[in-house]
Formats: sequence, C-alpha cells, structure tokens
Amino acid sequence: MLSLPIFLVASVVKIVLVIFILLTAVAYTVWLERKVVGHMQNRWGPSRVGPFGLLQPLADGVKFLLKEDLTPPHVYRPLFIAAPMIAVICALTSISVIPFGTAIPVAGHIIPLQITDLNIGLLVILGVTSIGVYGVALAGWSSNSKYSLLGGLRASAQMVSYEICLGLSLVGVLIVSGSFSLQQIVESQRGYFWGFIPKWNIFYGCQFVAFFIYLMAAYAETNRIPFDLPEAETELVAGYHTEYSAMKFAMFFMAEYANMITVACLATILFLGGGNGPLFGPPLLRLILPTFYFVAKVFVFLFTYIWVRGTLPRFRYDQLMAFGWKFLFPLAIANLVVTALVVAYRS
Amino acid sequence: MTPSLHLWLIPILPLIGAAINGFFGRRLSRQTVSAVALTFCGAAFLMGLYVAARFPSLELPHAEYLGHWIRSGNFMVNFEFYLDQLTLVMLLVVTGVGFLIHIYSVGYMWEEGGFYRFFSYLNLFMFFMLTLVLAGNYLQMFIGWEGVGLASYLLIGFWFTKDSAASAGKKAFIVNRIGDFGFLIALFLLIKHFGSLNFSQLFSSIAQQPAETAGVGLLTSIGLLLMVGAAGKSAQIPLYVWLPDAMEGPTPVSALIHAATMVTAGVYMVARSHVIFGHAPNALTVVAIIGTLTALFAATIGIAQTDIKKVLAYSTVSQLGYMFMACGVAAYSAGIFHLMTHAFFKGLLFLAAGSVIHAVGGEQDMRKMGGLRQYIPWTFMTMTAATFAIAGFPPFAGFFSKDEILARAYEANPAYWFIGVTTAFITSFYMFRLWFMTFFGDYRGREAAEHGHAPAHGHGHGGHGDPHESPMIMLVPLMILAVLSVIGGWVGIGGRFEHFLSPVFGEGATAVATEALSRSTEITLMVISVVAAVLGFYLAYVLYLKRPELPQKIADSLGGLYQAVVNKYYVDEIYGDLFVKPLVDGSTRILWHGVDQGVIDAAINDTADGARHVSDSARQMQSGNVRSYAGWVAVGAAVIIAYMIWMGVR
Amino acid sequence: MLHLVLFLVFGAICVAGAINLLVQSHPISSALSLVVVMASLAVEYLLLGAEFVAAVQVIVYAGAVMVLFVFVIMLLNAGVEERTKGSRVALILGIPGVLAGGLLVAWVLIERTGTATVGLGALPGFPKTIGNLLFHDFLLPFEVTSVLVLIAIMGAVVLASRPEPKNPEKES
Amino acid sequence: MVPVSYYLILSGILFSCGVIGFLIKRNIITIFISIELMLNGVNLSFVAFAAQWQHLSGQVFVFFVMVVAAAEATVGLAIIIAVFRTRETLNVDHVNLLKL
Repeated sequence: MLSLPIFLVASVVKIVLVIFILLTAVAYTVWLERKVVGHMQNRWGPSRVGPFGLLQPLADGVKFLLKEDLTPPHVYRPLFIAAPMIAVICALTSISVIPFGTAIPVAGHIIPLQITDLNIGLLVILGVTSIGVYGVALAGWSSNSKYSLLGGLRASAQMVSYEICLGLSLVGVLIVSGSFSLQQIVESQRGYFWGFIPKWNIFYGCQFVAFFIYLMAAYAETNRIPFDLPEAETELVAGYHTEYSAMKFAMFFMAEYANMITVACLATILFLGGGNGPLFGPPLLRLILPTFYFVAKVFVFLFTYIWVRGTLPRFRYDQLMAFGWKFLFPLAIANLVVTALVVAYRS
Repeated sequence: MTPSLHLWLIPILPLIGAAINGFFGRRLSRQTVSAVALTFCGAAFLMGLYVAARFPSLELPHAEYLGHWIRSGNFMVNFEFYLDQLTLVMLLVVTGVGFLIHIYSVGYMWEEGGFYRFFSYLNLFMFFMLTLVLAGNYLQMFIGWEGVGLASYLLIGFWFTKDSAASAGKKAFIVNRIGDFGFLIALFLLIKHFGSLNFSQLFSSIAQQPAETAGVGLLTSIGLLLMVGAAGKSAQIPLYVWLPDAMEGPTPVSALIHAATMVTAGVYMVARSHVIFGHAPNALTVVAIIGTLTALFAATIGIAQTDIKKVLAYSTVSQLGYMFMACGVAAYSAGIFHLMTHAFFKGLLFLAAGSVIHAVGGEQDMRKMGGLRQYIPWTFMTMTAATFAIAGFPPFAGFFSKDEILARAYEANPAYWFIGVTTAFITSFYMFRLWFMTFFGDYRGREAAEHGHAPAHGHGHGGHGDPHESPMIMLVPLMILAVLSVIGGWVGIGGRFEHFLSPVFGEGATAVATEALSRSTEITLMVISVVAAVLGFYLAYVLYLKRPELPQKIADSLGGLYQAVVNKYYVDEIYGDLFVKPLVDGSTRILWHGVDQGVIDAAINDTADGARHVSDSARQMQSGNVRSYAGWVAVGAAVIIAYMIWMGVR
Repeated sequence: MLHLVLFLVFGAICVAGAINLLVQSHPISSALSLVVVMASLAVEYLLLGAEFVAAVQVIVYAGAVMVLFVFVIMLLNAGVEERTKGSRVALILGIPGVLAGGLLVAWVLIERTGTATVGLGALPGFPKTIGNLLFHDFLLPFEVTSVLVLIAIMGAVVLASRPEPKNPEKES
Repeated sequence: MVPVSYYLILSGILFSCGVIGFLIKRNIITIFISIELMLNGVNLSFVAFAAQWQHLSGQVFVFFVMVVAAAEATVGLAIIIAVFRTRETLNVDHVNLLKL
C-alpha cells in the first residue's frame, strides 16, 4: 500500500504521462492514417514536413492553434463552446482505467501501469463513453444549422443504438472473466490451453462472435467509416462539426482519435489478452515486454481501423439502423445466451 | 342385464337433422333439406323398428342409464331412457306417423318460403317428443314436455308474418304454461315426499302407500296437478281453447302435433302415472269427468263449424276426451289403444284435409267446397276410410277402440257410457257432414274464386281453375295411413292389445274387468254404438245431401242456442273478460304506469338528473389541463400525508 | 470529514442543477441540468458505497434515457417555452400543497431516522451481491420488469411510427 | 460520518423541485424531465436507507425504478412525438382535449 503523498505524486506523474502519450499517439494515429490510406489509394500521403512527413502532426497542431477561432452568429453559445469540451474530456477520461502493462517497481514502490484500478473499471468506461454522446449531439444542435442538426440527430440515434450492442458484446467477456476490473480481466487471460493457444477471451472464451460485434459497434461508436454517418461529407458537409473551426474543431478531432485508441485498448484488454504474451530475457525485458505486447496489439487494431476505412464504402442510414437492430442486436443476445450456457456447463 | 339398445340414438337422430337444417339449411337446396330431414327421421323410425324386433328378448322394463344430470344431496336425477310396452307403442306411433307426415310435408310445403326452417322445427319436435316418450324420469319427461310445447309454438307461428298465426302461437304457448305450472308443482310435491323422480323408484315406493279413497290427500293433489298439466297439453276443459286456434299452423303440423302425437302426451303421461292415479281414486274420477265433458262439449261445437280444419280440431279435442274418459275409468290400455288408432285416422283426416285445401287452392271453408270426389279421387277414398274409422263403423280401427272405451265406461258408470254414446252419435254426424259437404253435391268454389276471393294461404298454384289431385309424395302417406285406419284396430280383437300392455298397467285390473261384463251386455253395447254411428250418418245424409236447405231452418229455429254453438259457447270471450282483460288492465295501470314508470324509471331518471347536476358543478375541476390535475394531486398527497402523520402521532 | 465535504459539494451541485432545471426556459437546458443532477447523484451513490448503482445511473440514466430526451428535443426542434395562462390551480393550490407535504415528510423523516449516520462507502453494493439478490430474491419482479420493458418497446414503436398514408394507387 | 437525514433532505429537495417543475413548466418535455428528477430524488432516499439499514434490497429497488423509468421514458417520448405530430405544439396548456 502506498502512502498518501507518494500515491498523489505517482498519480499526477501517471496522469501527465498518460495524457502526453495519448495526445502524441492521437497525433501520430492521424499521421498513420493519412500515410496508410495514401498508400492504399496509390499516392504518397504527407511527405513534405520532415522525413516521411513525420512532423506533419506538429504542423497541423500549430495551424489549429494559430487559426482564427470563429464563432458563427445564431449559435447557442454556451453549448456551442461546451460541446467540444465534453467530447474531449470524455475521450480522455476513459483512458484512466486502462492497464498498459504489469506493475513496475520505481524507487522501491510497486507502481501499476494504470492510473487507477477500479473494480467497476469497465462500467466507468461505458459510462464515460455514453456521456460522450452529448458532445456530438449538442454540437449538432447548438450550431443552429441544418447539416449540423442532422448530423447530431444521426449521431445520437446511432450511438445510443450501437451502445446497446457494445454493452451486450462485453457481457459475454464479463461472464467468462467474472469481474468488472480490467486488471483482473487481463489476469484471467494469462496462460495457454492445448499447449500453444493463448488463453485470450477471443479464443478460450469463444468470444469471437462477441469480438466481431464489438468491432462493428466500436466503429459505429467512434463514427468511423463505414458508420461515419454523422459527419458524412458527401451529404452533410461535415455533419455535427460543420460550423466548428480552429481549436474547437481540433478538440473534436482529438476526441475522435482518442476514442479510437481507447476502443483499441479496450479490445486488446477484453479480447486479445491485454499485455499477456511470452516473457523471456532479462528482468528488465520481462517488465517491458507486456507493455510492448499491449502496444503492438493496439497498433494492429488501429491498423485494422484504417484498413477498413480504406476499403469499405459508407452505409445508408436505414441500413445502419437495420444492421444494428436486426442483425447485431439479436446476434449479441444469442452470443450472450450461448456463453452463459457454456460457462454454466463448465462450472 | 340385457344388452344396451342405444335408445339415446332415437331422440338424438332427429336433433342432428334439426341442427343441420337449422344452422346450414339456408344455404342448402330444398332437395338436400328434405333429404336430411327424412333421413334422420326415418333413421329414428328404423331404430324404433329395431327396438320392436329386439323387444321379445328384453327383460322389461328396460332402462338405459347415460349419466348424472343433477345431484343435490340425496336427490338425484339421471339421464336415462326407459322402455316398456307402453313406451314401445308410443315410440312406434310417434316415429311411424311422424315419418309419414314428414314425407307428406315435403310435397305440401314445397312451394313455401322457410322450407328449411319448417323441417328443422319438425325434426326438433321429433327430438322432444321422443325424449318425452323415452324418458326414464319425470324431469326428463318434462324436458320433452316443454320442448314439444316450444316446437308447437314455433310451428303454429310458422307463418309469423300473419298476425293471427303469431297470436295463435302465443295463445298455445301461454295456455300450455298454465298446464305446465300444474305439472311442475306436481313434480315438486313428488320430490318433496318421495325424493325421487325416477319412474321405477317412484312407483315402487308409491305402490307401498295405502290408496287415498276419501278427501284430497297428497297423491290426490299430485294426481290433480298432473291432470292440470295433461289438460293443458292435451286440450281438455278448461284449457282446450288453444287447440282450435293452433290450426293456423301448416296442415302437416296440425296432423303431426295437434292430432297424432303431441296432444296425446297428456294421455300418455296419465297412463304412465297410473300408479299415482291408482292410489288416488278421487283424482281419477276427476279425470273421467273432465274427459267425458270435454268429449261431449267439443263434439257439439264441432257441429256448427264451417272451417274444415276447425271441425277436425274440435273432433280431436273430443276424441282426446274419450281417451281421458278411458283413463279415468282405469282403462288405460283402452285409452292408449284409442290413442293409437286416433293417431292413424286423425292424422289421415288432417293430411287428407290438407290435400283438399291444397286442391282448392288454400280454401278452408267447407261451404265453398263440394263435389270434390271427382277431382281428387284418391284423397276422397282415403278420407272416406278415415271418416268411417272415426265414426266407429266396424271393421274400421275406430270402432274397436271406441267400443272398448264405451264398454269399460259402462262398467264403471252408465252415465259415462250414455254421454259417450251421445258423443259418438254427434261425432258421426259432424264427420259425415264434413264428408258430404266436401265431396258431394256440386263444386261451389268456382263462383267464389270468380268473385275474386283471394286464397287464404299463398299457395302458388291452384288458386284458379279446377281442383286437382295432389302429387304422389302426398298421396302415398295418405294411402298407408288409410290402410292403417282400416286394419289398425284389429290388433285389439280378443283383448290382445290389452294383454300386451297388461305388464305395465297390471294384469289383475284388466282381466277382472273384461270378465265382469257379460258377453250379451257387451254385444248390446256394441250394437248400440254402431246404431248411433249409423244414425249420425243418416242424419248428415238427410241434412247435407238430400235437403241442404234444412240446416239453415233448424239453425234459425234454434236461435240463441245455435249462436252459442257457432261461437263456441263464448268460451274464448269469457276467458278474455275473466282473465286476460283484468291482467292486461292491471299490468297497464299498476305495473306499467305505476310501478315501472312511477317508481323504477323515476328512480333512475332522478338519479341520472342528480348525477348530472352534481357533475355539472364538479366538472369545473376537469379542465383538461394537465398542470391543474397535477396541482390537485399535489394537494391531495399533502392532505393524505398530513392525515397519516396525524393518525400515526395519535 | 472528507465524506461530509464531498457530500456537501455534490449535494450543492445537485440542488443547483435542480433549480437551474426550473429556471431555464429552454428544454435542452433543463435536460442538461438534469444530466448534471444525475452525474452528481452518481457521486453521492459512490459515497454511500453503491458503486454499481452509480455506474448504472450514469450509463442508463445519464447516458441513455437523457440522450433520448435530448434526441427528442432536437427532433421536435422545441424552442423556448412560451408563456401561456394555463391553470391557476397548479400555482395557487399545487405549490403550497407540495411545500406542505414536503415539510411534513421531512419532519417525519428527521423524527424517525433520528441521528443515525452513515460512513463513507457504508454499504458496498458489489455487482456480484446485487446480482445474487436480483436473480434470487427478486427474480419474479425482475422478470415482470423485463416484460414491462418489452411492452414499452412495442408501445413506443407503435406510437411513434408514422401511420401509413392511405394511397389507393399503391394498394392496387 | 454524515447523518442519513442529510441524504434524505437532499432527496426531498430534489423531489420537491421535480414536483414544482411539473406544476410550473409548460413544455411537455420539461414536465417529463421533472418527473425524472422526482424519480432520481426517490432513488437517493432508497440508497440512503439501504446504507442505514445495511440491506442491499434498497439498491436493488433502484434498479427497478431505473428500468421502469426507462420504459416510461420510451413510451412517454413516443407519446410526445405523436402529440406533437397531431397538434404541432408542445405546450400542455394547449393540449387540454382528449380528442381533436
């Protein structure tokens, strides 16, 4: 047990570190996306700023900061300003319960690589993301513009709908793991069965159906292609952030990519075994390897995101709703029932 | 234990027919409807024949138990069917005559609207009548009893658009209710004192009781009440008034229900209850007196009637009187014998009359007929057989049964016999009057038709032109019944019929009675009754064929008496003034204006007015505004909380 | 001490949100005020140890039900409340009635609960124990509410679906 | 240590605010929001009592309240949409007839 001052210091350090890493990750996820999609579409992507365009995110950030912050007339000002803040705060908050790896000893104290381990950690993430809807919805409404309003409407309906599937797909994992604590969920996936297959939930818990549902719902929750209806450029200009510019727009941008990363982390923890992997080498390597595995899995997941974006066209809105309610939802329920039966049989 | 004969099938078959025709008949063709009706009725008849064939091998009385019906404490009523010699006779008469009349009806009703309705009712009647006959206890009998009343009501009012038919139906129903009331009270008395309605249990327990020779005891009361029921159903004084009016129904109905079967239910019931009557001689005397008086009374009315069916109706009442007379002198088998022969010849008379009416296009007034024997020879011949049978000419069926009744009546009390012979003479007279007026002389219907008198019924054909013979489908039943009218009485020669029924009514009573009369007396009585019949024939011949102007003169000279007879002794009017009018007036003044409008309606109206006044003020609260409702709720909640706290504090 | 401070802070946010709900004339402001009230109530639940209730409060209430409200407000494009003269009953009778009733209830509660106090996290409501209670002791009510929810879903679909326009050409 | 009565008073305040909102608000959606506020106030008292009597059924009851509130919200909002469609107003003072 840590003493209070050390706990506070450790927490502050961890928070700063996590936010820094997260924002950097966001910036370079954007770069990665532009680069990968560029290559997929047979062009170069950013290449001028720095080697391989690596400094492009920095240039973007400077541009966002220096641009004129324009507030159109007729908007509902308080909410117009509050909306991007809500979005970005929710996006950053949910990362706080993610364990990035095993605990590491620092100056004689065991510090877990996680800001806080709540025993309802998963529920916190769900709660915070569900609050995140307000950012998008209110942005759309307060802009007092038809495109924005439509985008906001679509966003709120879509996110509420897919949140149900998301939640249901997680319940299967919870049944297998028997805990809401992310740390414990990761713990429960340690080891192998049949000698070589890792005991990840996606394999051992037979949660591949749930993983598929989670994948779909996560794309929808983060408004990514093929579910990016709220900001569909071809129909709604830019959807709920049509009227935003400069730093406020950057906040939405950040929120979206932060959410992507959170979702990827969550998928890694829940389905892909978190930081679990073969440990070898000297003690220091053994400490770092879990984090490496974790980051690698997240990267794979993020790459899939980008890959899908480069591959699939956008859904039509009624297709989106039908897909969510008539396909994913029953599938999630069926998966839940089967998982419950299997677990009941095993015990 | 004798094997089950499935007696329940006999009543159920016509019920199925009735259900099919009643529910689906509207959509079926006439051919199908008649096929259904005839099939199920014929099947019941075949079942009757089957039962008769198995009869000698049965252990009698044969009872078949189907299941519980009512159970209340020790009192129990079952569904059961009961078969003995009496039942068998009735069964064959009802199904046989009924089947013939069904066949006849197909021809007679072919042109009528509501064809399926008619056959549905007719089959329904068969169901109830067979239930009545086969019943194993009084309550089941009562079902049949009420059911035939219902069927009778429906069929009398078959042409319900005609006002007279509808009211005749109502009259029959209401008058029957009076009789049913007596029957029902008798049943209650039986339940109260004997705890059972089952025939065998009841009769064996009654048989142990001493006979009530003097005064009015329990059994006498029961007997008298049963007689009230019988009088209602079988049209005896004072409840006979419905039967003549019942002639508003289609003629086959008159033949089946109001001549051959239903009206004899009273006789059957009295015969079935002979144990009760045997223990209540006073009640039996009443039965005899009522029967005798009815026979004479109805016969005298029959003299002056001009409607062919009305004559036959009064004749039926009179003949039923004979049967009651027979029962009244404890000659049940004679009564049942007469019941059987009467079913043959009276059924035939009605059917033939129907054929006549059919021939002349719906005309029922005999004064507009005449000379019909050339036009409708078959009808004429069958009708002749029936007329001779009812008049009591040997060797026709009526002679044997009537003679036996008269002999037994003489033995009991010569006064009965004297009235009986007089009635026989009158019967002979009015029947031959009908015969002569209808079939002899010249046809008088033509000028009436030419004067534009519309036919009474809507028969589509034959309204104009010459009378014509009926189709074969109507004539065949007539012929069969004619044969039966001739030979039907022969089963009674030498007391065979009595002997057959003796297990039911007791060997002793009949055997002793037949021997009590010396051979010479018997022959004398027989001769006298034949002479009375011949006299009647001769008188009718003189008055209605030789000198047709005489009847009018006689009528004029008789004056008031004749008027009284023509108007049926004003019985309907007296009943009207005595019972109907006070009832209607009382209902109108006291019950309708006083109680209903003054008390019940007024109470409701005032309540409604009060409610309206109160709600007029209260509805101000119901503004439709949700927020004001919420305000009321808030205040109410505060009041309730305060009350609960106050109660809790105390 | 920390408990009391946290309680007072979030209680104050609650009350402020509730009063803001009353004062604001735009429905969306009222709805967001309620979200604030709910979020701070979730903190109050956490203080009482009911962490699962707190999480569900945020996920279901704040995250789903209120989003639905906001969605409907946006859908119907509801503007600022108009001033109409409705019922005076609500103002003259209702508000005094509420206040009287509220005071009475408060008095009784304070009388009855006396000086009982609860500590921080007084009754930890772990998901497992709550699940046990819900699926054993309260199984029947749980099933009944599931039926209720099903009925509510169907009712909402029926109510909100636009009636099919009568189009004779389409039918034929 | 915080007295239970504090929680109860907070719950009472929230409930009363809900009722007053119901009484004074004219927008049907705001009225509905007030109802939710009332339910929240009651939930707080359930949880507080659960803590006082050390029995979890109070918390379980909160779940039932939430479920009922969710069901009520769906149906209620559907009704509001239907009402708005036919009357084109959200002001309850204008919605005082059962039938148009």
